[in-house]
Amino acid sequence: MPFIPHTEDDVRLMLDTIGVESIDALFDEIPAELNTHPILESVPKPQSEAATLRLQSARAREGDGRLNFIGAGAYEHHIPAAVWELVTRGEFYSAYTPYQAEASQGILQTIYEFQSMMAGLMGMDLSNASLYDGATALAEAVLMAVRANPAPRGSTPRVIMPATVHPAYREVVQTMVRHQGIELVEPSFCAKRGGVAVSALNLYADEPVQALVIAQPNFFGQLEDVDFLTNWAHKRGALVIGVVNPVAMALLKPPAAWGEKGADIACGEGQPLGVPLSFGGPYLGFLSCRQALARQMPGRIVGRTLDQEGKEGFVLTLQAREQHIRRAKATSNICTNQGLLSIAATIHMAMLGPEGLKNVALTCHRRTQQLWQRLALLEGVERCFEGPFFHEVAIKLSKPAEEVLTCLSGVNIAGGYAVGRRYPGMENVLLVCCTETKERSDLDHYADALGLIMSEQGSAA
Amino acid sequence: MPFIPHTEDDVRLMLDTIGVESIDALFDEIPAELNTHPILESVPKPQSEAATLRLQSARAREGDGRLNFIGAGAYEHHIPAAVWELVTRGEFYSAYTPYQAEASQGILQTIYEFQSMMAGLMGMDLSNASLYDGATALAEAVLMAVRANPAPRGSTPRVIMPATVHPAYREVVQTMVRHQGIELVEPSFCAKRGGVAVSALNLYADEPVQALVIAQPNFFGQLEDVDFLTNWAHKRGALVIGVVNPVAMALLKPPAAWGEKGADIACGEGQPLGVPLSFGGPYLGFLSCRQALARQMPGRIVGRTLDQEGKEGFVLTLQAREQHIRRAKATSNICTNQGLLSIAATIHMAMLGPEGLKNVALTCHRRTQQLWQRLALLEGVERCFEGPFFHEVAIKLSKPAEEVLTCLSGVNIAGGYAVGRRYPGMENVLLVCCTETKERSDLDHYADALGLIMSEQGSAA
Amino acid sequence: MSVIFESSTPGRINPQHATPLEADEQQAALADLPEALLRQSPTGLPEVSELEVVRHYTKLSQKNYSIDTHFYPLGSCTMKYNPRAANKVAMLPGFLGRHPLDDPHYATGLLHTLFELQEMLREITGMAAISLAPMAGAQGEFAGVAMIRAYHDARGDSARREILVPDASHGTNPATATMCGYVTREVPTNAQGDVDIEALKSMVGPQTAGLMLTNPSTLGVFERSVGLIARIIHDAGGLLYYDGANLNAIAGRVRPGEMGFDAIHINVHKTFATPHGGGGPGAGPVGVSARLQPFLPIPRIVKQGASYALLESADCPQSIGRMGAFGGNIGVLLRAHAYLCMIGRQGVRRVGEYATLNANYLLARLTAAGFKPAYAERRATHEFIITLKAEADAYGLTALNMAKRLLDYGFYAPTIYFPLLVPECLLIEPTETESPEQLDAFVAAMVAIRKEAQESPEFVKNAPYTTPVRRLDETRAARKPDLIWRGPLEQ
Amino acid sequence: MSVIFESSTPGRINPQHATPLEADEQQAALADLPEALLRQSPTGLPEVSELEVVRHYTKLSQKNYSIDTHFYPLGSCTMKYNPRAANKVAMLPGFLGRHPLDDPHYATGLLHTLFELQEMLREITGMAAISLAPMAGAQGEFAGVAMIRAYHDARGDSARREILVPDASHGTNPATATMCGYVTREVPTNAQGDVDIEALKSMVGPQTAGLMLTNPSTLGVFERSVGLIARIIHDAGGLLYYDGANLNAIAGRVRPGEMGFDAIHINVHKTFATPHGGGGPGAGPVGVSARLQPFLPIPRIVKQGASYALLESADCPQSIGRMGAFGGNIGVLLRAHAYLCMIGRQGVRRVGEYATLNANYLLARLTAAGFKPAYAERRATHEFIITLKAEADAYGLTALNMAKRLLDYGFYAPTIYFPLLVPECLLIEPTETESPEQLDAFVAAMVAIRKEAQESPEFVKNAPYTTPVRRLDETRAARKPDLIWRGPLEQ
Repeated sequence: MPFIPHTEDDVRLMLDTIGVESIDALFDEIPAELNTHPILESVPKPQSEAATLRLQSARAREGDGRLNFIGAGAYEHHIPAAVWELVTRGEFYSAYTPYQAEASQGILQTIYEFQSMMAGLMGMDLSNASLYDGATALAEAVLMAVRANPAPRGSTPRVIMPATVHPAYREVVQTMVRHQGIELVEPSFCAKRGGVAVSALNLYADEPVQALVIAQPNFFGQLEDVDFLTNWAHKRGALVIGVVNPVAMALLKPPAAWGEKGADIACGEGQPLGVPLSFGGPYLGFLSCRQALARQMPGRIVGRTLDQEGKEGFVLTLQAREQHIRRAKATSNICTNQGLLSIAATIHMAMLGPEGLKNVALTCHRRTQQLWQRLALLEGVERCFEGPFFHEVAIKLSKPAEEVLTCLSGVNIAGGYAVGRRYPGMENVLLVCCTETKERSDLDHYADALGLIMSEQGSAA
Repeated sequence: MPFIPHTEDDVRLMLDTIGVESIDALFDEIPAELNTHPILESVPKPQSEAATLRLQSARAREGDGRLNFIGAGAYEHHIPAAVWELVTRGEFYSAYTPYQAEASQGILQTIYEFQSMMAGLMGMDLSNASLYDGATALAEAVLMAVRANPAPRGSTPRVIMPATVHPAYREVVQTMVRHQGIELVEPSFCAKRGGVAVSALNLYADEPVQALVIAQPNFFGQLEDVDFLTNWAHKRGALVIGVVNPVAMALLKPPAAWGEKGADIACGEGQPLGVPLSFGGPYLGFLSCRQALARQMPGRIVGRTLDQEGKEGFVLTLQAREQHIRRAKATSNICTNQGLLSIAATIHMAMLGPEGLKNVALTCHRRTQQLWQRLALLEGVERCFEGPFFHEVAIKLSKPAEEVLTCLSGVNIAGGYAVGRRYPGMENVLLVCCTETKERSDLDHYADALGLIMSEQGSAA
Repeated sequence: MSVIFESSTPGRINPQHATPLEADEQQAALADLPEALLRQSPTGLPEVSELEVVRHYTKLSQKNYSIDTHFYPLGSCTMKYNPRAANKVAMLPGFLGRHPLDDPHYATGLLHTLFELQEMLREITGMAAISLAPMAGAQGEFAGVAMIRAYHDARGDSARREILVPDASHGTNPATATMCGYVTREVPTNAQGDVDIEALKSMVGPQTAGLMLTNPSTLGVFERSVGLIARIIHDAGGLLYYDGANLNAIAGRVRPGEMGFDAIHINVHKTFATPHGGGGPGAGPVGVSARLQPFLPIPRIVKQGASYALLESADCPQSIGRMGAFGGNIGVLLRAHAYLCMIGRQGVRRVGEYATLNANYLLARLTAAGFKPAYAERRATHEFIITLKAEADAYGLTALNMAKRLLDYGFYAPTIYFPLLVPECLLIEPTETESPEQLDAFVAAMVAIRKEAQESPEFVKNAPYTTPVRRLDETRAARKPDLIWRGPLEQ
Repeated sequence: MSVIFESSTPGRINPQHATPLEADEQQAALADLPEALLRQSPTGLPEVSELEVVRHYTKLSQKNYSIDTHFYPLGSCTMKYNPRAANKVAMLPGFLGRHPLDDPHYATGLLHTLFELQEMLREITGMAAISLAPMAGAQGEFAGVAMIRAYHDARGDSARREILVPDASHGTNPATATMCGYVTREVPTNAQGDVDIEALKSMVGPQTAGLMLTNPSTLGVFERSVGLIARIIHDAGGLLYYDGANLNAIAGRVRPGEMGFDAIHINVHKTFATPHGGGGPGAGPVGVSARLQPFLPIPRIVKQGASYALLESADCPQSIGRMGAFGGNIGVLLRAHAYLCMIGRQGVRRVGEYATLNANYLLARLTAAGFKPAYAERRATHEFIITLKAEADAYGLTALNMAKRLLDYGFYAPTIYFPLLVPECLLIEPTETESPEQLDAFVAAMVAIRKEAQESPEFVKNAPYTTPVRRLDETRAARKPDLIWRGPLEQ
């Protein structure tokens, strides 16, 4: 039997030891009407490993060789070959949450290093061991901010989450905080610069606000005026939550350095740090904060301590925040983190180092600049916003973006994200991303393909 | 610098410690006229890991998705995914020959298990730790046989290596024993059954012969009458060298059981035991023999022993046979074995077990039978020989095999081996192999494609 | 082992992974970025060579017990073998390199696989529909309870403020209820390990939104009254949530849908052998009865003719919404699909059968060796509880001491001190992938440790001895948190 | 650790890897196989579950020092970092799944890569032509000497029966000469570690087929008289063979072709960082001067227009022939190509420079610490020799004892007792991929061990203490060989 070692002799001896006649007898406490033994027709007959791999290899091959210019929250980066060869070592891959610390120092120390690196990258005092993804990390950050900075008695807690924050993230936050009586407001963006519209923000200038979310870069790839926004929020007693791209942080000012006092919480999607695109998951959310907020932090945290002999070692700590101890009063119901992905991110960051990560960020930006310079020359293509961007640029086309994407797809180019899917009225806007994985010839290829499509008469659909 | 950790500060400090001004100064003993610092134009400028992988991935993709029916010495088998995940663990992958036994028990024990499994599979008393490939293993077996069973003083040692032995193997043996004054004779095969022709063999019946090589299955995929051949040789004082497919040995009588006394040496290509095709290498040769021949065995051998505390452990042993000790008097100049591949083979065999390996062998045979049954129905296709085959069948076509292969290649089928490349006069013979990796639908696909080609008029070339 | 930062040397780089731009390109790149937005402070990342990175994490990995190296009978966590073939499937470049927002026409095969998985889960659970979106069991729980709430809300039945859970439930159950804005009330367990039906009856009413139940329960027994419980809850207008943590014990035999549950999550790492990865990633697909179907989280995968589509919020107006930025932990789901294909339809039931066989065998042997089961009258399911109360009282062999000493014997420890209501408990789950020889060796170790504890209690209290570090000071860790590296720890 | 056979249980199978045929298919499969040819005896393969296999070999792997876990200064073996990217290239499914006899039109890219490697090696060595066919260094040596013989034979110059080698040469040199039908004569080394020129002159003559030389030599010094040696041999009508074992020290700086060599092999694992794999696979491409080109082993890769072809025996009538069943260790060659691309043209020279820097630094520090270099007056190349003669005489700190005790300090041992002419020698090769911190730690360990040996000689003689087994009885292994498993070893 696949993955079951028992021989017939084994079974007989074991049943004898237990004192029952058959395996079926072990289920005799289950009421007969429930013990239905369904025939599972959707599950195939046992396939060999070879057949399984052959089928899935054929299905996987379908998407091979596409040239990807989509970002919108998931970013293609080179991952050093060593990273996943190490991550998938059985000792990491097949371990559980490190409850028995003495037998789990490998994972515990790696997570401690992860926390240290993420805190360093964000400029924060501490970090947890990861959350499900960037969107849920933002949701947990919002809950955390409201716990740490509660609304005055009787008033509804309010969190400002501008429309420049990734729309899917905003949806997830809605899903997750809906039942906590928090008012989420989503002020719109500046049509010219694609950043948070100060006018929209100022509608809340005189009302109590628990937290302001600032995305850097924002969903349109644009850089926000983080200093202004941070100061705005702090002046009004609101905490500041930065939701940032971690690769960009090697180049851009980290949340802790925003404004006069710095953001209070930094979170985001860790996928760009060594995790493959993998159709959207598994990724990892990161969450870091200032010391003062430590005990409001959800999720696993690893701490360093000493053993009986005074040797340094690592344990899960501050568990009194967690559901398995606090139950209904826990900071979150989260239980798993994304352990394996945080190991990947740790190894990835160690491999790149500060210079390497900065080079990646700079090259991403440079390639996107270069791509835009090429695209700017095309008929029917213009920039949607002014001002600085990181590695995504929103371009306005003379045709619907979805149509253009379909044409690009036909020549095996994944051409970007059609902004109109989430922002009504922006149907002709395409969000294009360019990372360090693209060579100059790829940019030319993209520009040529787009140029051809734009020069065609009428609609392609 | 890629793979060099030194910073500028490191270099300065190190040079100071040494007491020289520059790295160049460390090469001051090299005569100036030799110290030429060539510019290496064929070596590219440093490419990033990403660029290297991207280029090679594109080159590798070219051969993706071909349906392979070629055998002829290299066989496509399913390899459990776990095998190479284990083999490429750094502790195996990046270790050297286990000179310091106490720090190399992992590799030493694995090789000891390899030796035990190979000896078991061949029915022999012992096995070495592997050689380069099947062909060189045969060459070493021939040299070993002549050392163990020397020709009478004054006469030329003679080894019979029938034309049913893989032609490339025979070439390699020629290359390697040419300078030892050994006469290699290659009696031809029986036109009807494709086995060693007894009449051709009997030409040497009354002359001194040191050894007879018997291939099972032979190059044409046919099964030899190993009992008869073994007895024939032993009766004439010749040693018997079996060169066998190790997967077939799970089903067929192993060399040690051939004839009345059994073969003396068994060797062959270990690739079918868990090693990918990889365009021909690296593979591994195996060599096993009876106890009496132990000290004539070339290559590394691992033995079990005890440590200071009476605990079992493993060491390289019988090193007095080897070049690093015996120098000019060694049994061979071989130094490396195929360590990593023997680890792969060991894990592969452990994963399959006796039943699994036998199932593979039976399925290979069955699929080949079924393929032949399908092909037998086609116009212009007949079997080349009578009698039993294992997992390759030689078919005679009404067109040149090379032409047919070109046509099959066009529909992404690697259709077999054109026997005429090595056997003049057999230009219309195609050697087709079918392993357990082929499903019934693959056989149909092959037969349909071949049928179409055979029904086309005239030459396809 | 020293932390990676201690090996850092300023200026050490691995240019093969991030070629620096030429100076002029670098200048051009910086030209349009306002200086005020640029980073001025160091990141603190370590500067080490590729070899040092490989060596550091290879050696760290070796300081870790795992299924691939040790028997790991961690109750309720289901540490079974994670087939390597499933990893190979998920790591196929064509899957790994695929952007989640790329044209779905180029992902037909992948969506086909996910749809197949959805159908398999639907049939195995006996529910009406499945969403693969939740990224872990706890997120699946959240989705389930949020759907229960959405259902009541949609009917205007908004007075239901309470979720009931057994007192032995997983901590995630009450924590989830809280996140969904509910008050949790704990239902007591009777002496046989079943829910106290009379107490339950007294607790239900118009305030009851639902009940969360694990069956087999966290006590290692099958909740026999599940049918009655379902009736009581349903009659009171509440819904039933199935915590799928122990589905692996009964899959292919009993279906949560037939037990009367309205919503369920599945821990794919437990039931379908995906790796735990040191704490994740998981995946927590949810299944629902027909009445909850409109509320399933998005995106949902549906078949449309010969191809597949993802339903988003516009298609599912009543959905509780989105659980993550994209469509779930695809790589984990691919592994679960591969596993299901390999074990096949017969295998699904066999998994629970052999897990149960192993658990009952191990229980029988431990009982025969004098250890005390928490529920001696009951059949073990795929796991069971031993209480060391007597041993702890007599010679200090607490569950913790037993756990630590087992590490020295080359076993990971069972779950200890959960469920909370059994004193000095070991929750032991051998799983179906372990051989009887391995179980026998575990019994021998337990017996040997008890003997050690009887003869020299102090020795066992100071275990472990052979692990990379000795027993760690958890109190210090919590009182003087050192959560990121700044230098050596003060002694 | 127990051997895998001890875990075997009759009837335990992993059907996921080899589905049994249905009974009727099985019968049909057997129908045409004569019973006399079928196997009757057991194979003796172990019967273990997939989990047991994974666990067994994962744990075994952990009982092994390697570059990925330890500093490994094994002189003459060049244990440098093996880039994982090179492994990824070689493991690309499109390369791994390719049959060697498939239509070469579908292997244009692969042949392109191999041809590029051939060209790179040609330029690095300064030879006229390269064959990638030999599967290891020793096989490359065989090819080289066989070509020398073929050359003489082709000219009818068949009285040349002798190959000269320095007395410090690798054992493969004389062994290879023997396999090529030559008699070996050893040329003595002078006190400075160079070949004794006068002795050499006295040994050459019409019987001289050639000389095999490693440069830098096995003594860790550059053979300064190589130009003179080449003249002496060539003047006598012999040819020069370059044992490429130490090419890594000078590649990109000095070319064997310019030193006057006629044939050369390259150990790609030493110079181009391919893995050693616990003893193989290697690859041993050979390079030759123009006069030996016709004799190169087959197959050879040539460019024909835009594509590539393999030359076989019909195309190369004077070739020494075929070295293996197919075209060489392609997977290893692909790794070497990837490595060369990543280090780039500047990197080739840098490898030797930093290897030499590390060696001279380590030598300087060890000398300063009081250890005795074998050739104090000479510059170290990429490796160097320390002799422990004094320490051995004074307090029993032999090279062997030092080696074993180093294992306890977390270092693999240097090469010991080679070359044979330096007593109690350690041949130490740090390679360029190690950091100075690592070298400093090694010096500290050597110093600490010497102190231990001075204070308690017995303690060091009984090392190692921390390895999976203690010092092993090699004499017993050779006297009572136990080479395959039949049961427990008698004590």
